[in-house]
Amino acid sequence: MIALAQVAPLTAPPIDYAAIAPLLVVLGGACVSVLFEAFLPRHQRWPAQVALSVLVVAVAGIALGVYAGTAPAAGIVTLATALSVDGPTLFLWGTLLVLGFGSLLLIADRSVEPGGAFLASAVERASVAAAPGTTSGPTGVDPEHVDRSYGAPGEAPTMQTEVFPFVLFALGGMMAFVAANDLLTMFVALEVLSLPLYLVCGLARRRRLLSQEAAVKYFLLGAFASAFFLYGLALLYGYAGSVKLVAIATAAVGTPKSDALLFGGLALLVVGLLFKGSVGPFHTWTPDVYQGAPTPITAFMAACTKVAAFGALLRVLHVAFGSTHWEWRGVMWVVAIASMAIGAVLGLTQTDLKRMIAYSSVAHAGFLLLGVMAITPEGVSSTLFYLLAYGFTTLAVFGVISLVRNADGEATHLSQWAGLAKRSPILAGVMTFLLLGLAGIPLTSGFTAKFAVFSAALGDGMAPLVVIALVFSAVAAFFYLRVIVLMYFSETPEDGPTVTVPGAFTTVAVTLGVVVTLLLGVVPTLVLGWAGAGGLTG
Amino acid sequence: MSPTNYLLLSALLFTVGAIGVLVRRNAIVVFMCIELMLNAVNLSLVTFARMNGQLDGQVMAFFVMVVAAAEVVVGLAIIMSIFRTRRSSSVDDANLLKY
Amino acid sequence: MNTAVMNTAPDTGGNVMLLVLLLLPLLGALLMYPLRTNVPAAKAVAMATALLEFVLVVVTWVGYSTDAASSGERFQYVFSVPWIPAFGTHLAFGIDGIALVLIALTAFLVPGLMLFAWAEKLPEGRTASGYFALLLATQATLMGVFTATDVFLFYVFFEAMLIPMYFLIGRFGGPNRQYASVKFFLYSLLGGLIMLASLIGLYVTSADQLGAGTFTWSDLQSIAQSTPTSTQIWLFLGFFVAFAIKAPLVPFHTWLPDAGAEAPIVAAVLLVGVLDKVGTYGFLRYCLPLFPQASQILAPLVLVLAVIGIIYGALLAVGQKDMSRFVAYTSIAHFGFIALGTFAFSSQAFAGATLYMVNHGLSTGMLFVMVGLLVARGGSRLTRDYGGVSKLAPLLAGCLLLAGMSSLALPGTNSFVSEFLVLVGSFPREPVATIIATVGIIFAALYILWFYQQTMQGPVRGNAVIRALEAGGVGGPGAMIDPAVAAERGSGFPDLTRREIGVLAPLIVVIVVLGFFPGPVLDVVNPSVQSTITEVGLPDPVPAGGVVGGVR
Amino acid sequence: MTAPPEVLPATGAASVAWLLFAIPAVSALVLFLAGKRANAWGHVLGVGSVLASFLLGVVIFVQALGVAPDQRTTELSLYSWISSGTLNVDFGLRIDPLSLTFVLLITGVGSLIHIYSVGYMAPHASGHGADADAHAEPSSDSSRRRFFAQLNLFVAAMLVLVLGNNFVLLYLGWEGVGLASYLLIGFYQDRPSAATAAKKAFLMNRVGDVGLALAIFLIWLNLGTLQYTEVFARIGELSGGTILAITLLLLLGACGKSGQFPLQSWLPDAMEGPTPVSALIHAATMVTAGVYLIARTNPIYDLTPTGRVVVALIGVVTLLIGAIIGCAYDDIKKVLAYSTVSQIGYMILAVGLGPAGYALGIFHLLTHGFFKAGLFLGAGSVMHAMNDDVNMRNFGGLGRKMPITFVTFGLGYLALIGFPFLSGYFSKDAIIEAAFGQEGWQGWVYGITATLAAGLTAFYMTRLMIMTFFGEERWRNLKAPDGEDYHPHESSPVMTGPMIVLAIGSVFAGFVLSAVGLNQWLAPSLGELQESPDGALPHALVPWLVLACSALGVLVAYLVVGRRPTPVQRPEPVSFPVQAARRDLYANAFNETVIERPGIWLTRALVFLDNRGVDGLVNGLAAGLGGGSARLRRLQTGFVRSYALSMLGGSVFVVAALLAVRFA
Repeated sequence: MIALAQVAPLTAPPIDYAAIAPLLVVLGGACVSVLFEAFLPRHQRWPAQVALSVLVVAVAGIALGVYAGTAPAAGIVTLATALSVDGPTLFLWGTLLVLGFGSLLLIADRSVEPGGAFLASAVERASVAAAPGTTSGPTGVDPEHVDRSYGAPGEAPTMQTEVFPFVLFALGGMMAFVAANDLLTMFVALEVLSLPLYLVCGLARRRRLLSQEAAVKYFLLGAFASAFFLYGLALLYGYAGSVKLVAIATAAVGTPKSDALLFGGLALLVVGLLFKGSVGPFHTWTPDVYQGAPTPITAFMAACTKVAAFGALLRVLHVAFGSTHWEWRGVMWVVAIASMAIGAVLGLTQTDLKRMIAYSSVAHAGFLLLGVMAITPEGVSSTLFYLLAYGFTTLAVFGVISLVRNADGEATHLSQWAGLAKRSPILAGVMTFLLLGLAGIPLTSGFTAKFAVFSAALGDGMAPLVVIALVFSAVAAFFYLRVIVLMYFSETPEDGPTVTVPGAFTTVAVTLGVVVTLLLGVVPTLVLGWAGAGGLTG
Repeated sequence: MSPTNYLLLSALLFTVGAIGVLVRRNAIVVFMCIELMLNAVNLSLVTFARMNGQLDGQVMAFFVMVVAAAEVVVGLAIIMSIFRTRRSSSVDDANLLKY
Repeated sequence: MNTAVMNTAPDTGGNVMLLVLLLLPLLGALLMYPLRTNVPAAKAVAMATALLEFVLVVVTWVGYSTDAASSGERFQYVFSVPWIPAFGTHLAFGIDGIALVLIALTAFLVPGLMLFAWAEKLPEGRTASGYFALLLATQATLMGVFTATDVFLFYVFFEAMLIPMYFLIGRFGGPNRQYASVKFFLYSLLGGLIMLASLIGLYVTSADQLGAGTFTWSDLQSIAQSTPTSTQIWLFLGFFVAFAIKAPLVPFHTWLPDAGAEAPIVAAVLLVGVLDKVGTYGFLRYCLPLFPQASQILAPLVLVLAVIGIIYGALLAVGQKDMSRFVAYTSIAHFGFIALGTFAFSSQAFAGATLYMVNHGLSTGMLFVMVGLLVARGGSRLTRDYGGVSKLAPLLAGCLLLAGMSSLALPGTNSFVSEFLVLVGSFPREPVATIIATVGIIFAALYILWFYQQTMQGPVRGNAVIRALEAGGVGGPGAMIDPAVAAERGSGFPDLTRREIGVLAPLIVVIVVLGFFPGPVLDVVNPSVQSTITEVGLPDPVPAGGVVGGVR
Repeated sequence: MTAPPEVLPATGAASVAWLLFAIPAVSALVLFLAGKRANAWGHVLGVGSVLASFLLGVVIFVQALGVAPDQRTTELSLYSWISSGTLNVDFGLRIDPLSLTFVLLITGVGSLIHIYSVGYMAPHASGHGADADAHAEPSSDSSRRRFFAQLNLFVAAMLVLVLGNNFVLLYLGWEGVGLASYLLIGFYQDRPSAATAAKKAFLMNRVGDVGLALAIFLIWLNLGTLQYTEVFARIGELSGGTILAITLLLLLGACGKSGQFPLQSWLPDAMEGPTPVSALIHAATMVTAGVYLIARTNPIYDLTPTGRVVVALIGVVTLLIGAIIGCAYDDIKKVLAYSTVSQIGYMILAVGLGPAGYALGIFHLLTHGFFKAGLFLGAGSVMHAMNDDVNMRNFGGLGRKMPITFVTFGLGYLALIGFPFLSGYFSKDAIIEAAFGQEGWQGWVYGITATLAAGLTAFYMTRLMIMTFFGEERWRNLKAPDGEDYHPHESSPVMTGPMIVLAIGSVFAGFVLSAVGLNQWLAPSLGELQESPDGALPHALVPWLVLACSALGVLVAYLVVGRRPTPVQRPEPVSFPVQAARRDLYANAFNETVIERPGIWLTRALVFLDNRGVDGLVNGLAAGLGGGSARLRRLQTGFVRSYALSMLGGSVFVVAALLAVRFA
């Protein structure tokens, strides 16, 4: 690239637009939706934004499908080798788009929470929220929010529509993140995906303080982590003289430079990524943010952020550090075990459902690492599959959680779920199925995914780690079981929460999650095929 | 003067920033410490560019500045909002979410 | 002989009978949902399903050719289609004699259990339709687990089995049901997950040896002999833990008394009578043929556990205060016998162990039912709340005695044949273990007779009985009850009703008939046992009429 | 021993020999299932079935007499019972002189006792209850039906035991009679003592069964077959050690079933059962199964002198124990029970003598079957008259009240103590002769003990006679246990009839059987009876010695009991020997302290271990995880800076570790 830069400094690098079309569509759509925010009258924004974002995701999906049909199996590198559009990238893009679509539906739903889960403006409720004792308690519901009619002018201001451009930008960032072929692109993408997320975390209509606190924590820690990432980038640049993953890989094989730079850089880089993937011990933000953020956003983060983070981690470790994996694998073992242990053990005693799922996601991050660590085609494909499966299940779980409400919003405390099966057998059944999926019981996607990942790990000589992982998944099963016990075997409390009849959007999203969880458990062949379609190219 | 010293300096600055994040309570200051870490990285990027005899590192530094600027915008917005609701910018006051 | 070659199923389907056997109960279970409000209809449908299933199993039995089996055809009714090519798994079903008798046992028990549960008083807020749906679902998973010839598929059912049983215990069980159900689920799940590790290991090994990884039982069996022993041992241990927990062997047994005691009687029968057999069945079908060397090396370990279980379970049974726990502990002793037979590597012991699985299902099933009948009358599970029942309900007492005699393997009952085969077959290879086990039959007599004396013999006594009688307006504390008088005054402690007799009669008939004519079952089992012997690669210790040891 | 005769397929009547046990079995089944409907005719069916199989037995017997001795051993294979791999157990019968002899004994005596029971178990017979049922559940028709069902079951099982042509079938009958005996001992279900006695009997039998089972395993392991013919044909191939082991294990089985030392203590307790049961099962037939077992497996015992010595010693010890304890009891049935123990001791001693004794053992078994059954029925008749009281101290002078019982009982008594030319005289003396016939110390030990026991027998039986039938009528001024007055009276003909028949048997059986040559008849099964040489003592002397000994016993009894009035209260305290005898020579005390109590403690300990230890470990693990989790989650303080710290810590670790891995 250096050479190229010197020879023809003025020729723009060739761009394979077909390949990066999905990315462009999403980012472009994000800009358009910003313009909507700016110029549309309020009462039109909500329908317009929803329509736009759905359209954008759909179009991106179509573009992806069209390209995937004709894509070279080996994958290509385009945009001056900044992006690598190969099998895994396409798969991850697809995953992100579908999961993003689901999340958008949850976000867009205004029937569950009158007027939607997002507040007109952070300022508006400040006084209310600041009143003592209202921190986690009810923050006043204005009468005008009670009526559920769509798009009525009187109601328009109550729905905050700037969440849509944010989500679209984040989505675009994620897509760029998993495709990034050099560390700089990756860093920029990282910020592009993170910054909007920081913001949307703080937009909850209910429990303002929790929401804002989540935003602040996420932001500070996120920035902290990206600083590490960046320093790692710098060190690697110093080591390899380039931030291209391939260049690093080649440099790692033969360079006089001290390996201190290489491994120091790797370590810091990985830390940044592990943070995003909420891998213990870099998970500390996860429970708080998951609990504080508006549930649809939590769903979006839990599903998509994990996909993005592990997609990038996969690329970095396999493309840039595949040759040196004997040096770093030991450390990653420790990290994986730590993550599984933290997630499984701490999850046992959680009393808030969202926090519990957060810890479950920490444990799952540990399982995912097994696949990432396996420097084999199976390692890649199994990780990809796992991400897809986990994403859908967890998305649906949060969708269900958002339906169980009482006077002051969602009833996420475990005790409030007691005897739910009696009042809403369907919902309890769905939740049970999803939890069993998270626990990895056969005939759910969770099992297929675990199986794929663990067999990849075992195939790459990590048998002990697999056994440990299985033991921890048994431990983790306990807290999923706790919820089931509560829903089915316990008696209902008097002032139990009510189960809201979900609107079309939420219904679709949850159904999507459940169906995929089931299908991937029973007939995963097709998806497994996609996941194994092509290797990573740098 | 050998560029290695710049590297050491940047490492030092990075550490200072990290420590600052840990010890300071005011959200703004904490955030500034993070900025300090980013700029420490910039320093080392430039130094490496020098050592490798390339421009890439310096280009990257610009990238980083832009990103940092964006981060400032977002960050300040968030901190402002929480300051408004709580009338306090101490990060330790925001600990409703725990355990 | 290489069974793999001749048995690897065609990937083009095949005989759908087993598929029907698997899906029919599932369908019935699903039908319960629309019928959840109309309980009588739900019961009727469930019963019809169970009976139809039984008929189909009978048809299957009739169609099963022992000649083909003895001529080396490992599985019959073979059905196989690729499932997840990426993992080399198939939806592969097939039965040998061992599986056949076990699915027959399942299909035989379920209708009777439904009849038992027909008028059962359920916890408030629970509907019988849900109850029967779970029963059918359990039956379906059991059918699957016994007929699967793909190890992955087997594992899937092995885990799926837990869920309906978990709900049966948790929703319809006794006061302590939550603890029991969760303990049962987690314990089994842990075992299952450890087995999963071995499963994956098996897959990787097969990939190394066959090029492409597979889960087809026959293929895995064909490479068993060539798998390095060290690998075999690790894989074996994984499977072993799962099966030892499921069986259960001491010291992995503590979940069983809780589950068995808290579960509703029908669930307890299915749990102890059939579901636990998956463990011993797993030893016989998976551990031995797939890891022959490892099995032989680690046999001593299992035998020690087995023998301990025989004595330990028996002594603990004597020490129990709760009738259901008592039955559970007797089962632990019996599982010791089965494990002993399974790891004694002789055709008699194998056949005995297999037969033992069936017979234990029958006799323990009947014991549990009897306990259920007592509890239904007295409302208490404690042994000391009953006494002298034989004066009030002689029929009930008689049936209990018969169940007990079958449980202590009295000659003339079904269990004797299996216990005799196990012991006589184990003696040549494992004399010491066999001698201890044989001493165990004294303890068996001890706990059964102790239990019978406590509850049935002596003067009418026990809080539960007295309470029931006073409720029925007869007698007072310790009153001598004249059965005739009690009857005409409408005793609160009635003898067996017609429905209950209907539940017990088939069991009794089978128990006695199998005691004198075990031939039909043995004929079905023997060929498959022979193949297992071949797969393990050990010759029978005692050749026909041949003088083996102690020759002058 | 002579070469075993070749085995022919059963023909003629023998080809339906399976009916012998099928008939009573079916009858039992009917009685069990028919329920109350059968109350009216249940006992008729019960008696009829046994009679039927007795007649069939006679027919087969006659048919067997018709053919040459070496043609009399026939087999009848019904179907393959248990078959797996190389093991194949037929449900096959062996009809030979030995089994036929037993068939006749079982069905013959069985029929008599069935008939007797019709009267004995009759509901509300003669004013007050016919038996203990009186103050338990009223002796109802259904209880009598139950009784006959169980009695038929016993007969069927016993016939299977003696007819089976292989060890497994023997085992089937072996435990089958065990079950029947369990049911019948515990027949009076609401008597806790009965239930306990039944349980004790079954358990001690099981101990013996373990021996039998292990013997079977050993035989199969070494010979690969379990059929008598094949086993006996090839037993010679085995090493002495193996054979000895087999014989000792078989002996253990015999001891359990026949109440021999050290497993004798269940038999006296078994008297809790109705008296007919004691007569049939615990005197005439079942308890002699041990003798049958040893006689049946004589080809094995022939090969091991050591094994035979053990057998003989067991016999000797037991017959002495039985005789001694018999002297101390006041319970009429217990005395008879211990007398049974001691008499079976004689039989075991006999079969322990090998070829010189097998036939004698069977001989004594038959005569004993007659007179002991007769004695028990007599005792039952007495109890029947005395409100089911068994304490002889409350009796006295009953001879005048119930002449028939007195006479029949008396004849049985004379037969038992070996009064010249009554049946006991022939059979017992023969055994003692053979015992003295052994060379060396054996001859002396066996002979002298046997003679001594004969004297003791005379003593305790005379004591029994005197206390029951002679002397003052102590019952006149006493109340029965059930608080009523005693009204001694003769029993009904249906009861006295069988007693008379048995009395006749006890008088003539010995003479007849020896005259017609039982030994030759049994030869095909037991080999020719070898006339024992004049070992320790010349045969001429033995009868006189025994006679003198018995006479002495009678005399002493007369002096001790007859001459002075019997105190109604049992004299206490008494000298140590009497005390010991009253306490069964401390056998039960031994069992209790050495087996029962430790067992209970062990059980309790194990239950504790299982709940606290094994299960505690599981729950503890769970609790530990939960507790750890509860503590660890406190680390999630909610302070963003502590989060940052943990992140920094993690990063430092990763960096350090990576560098360490690389550079260390």
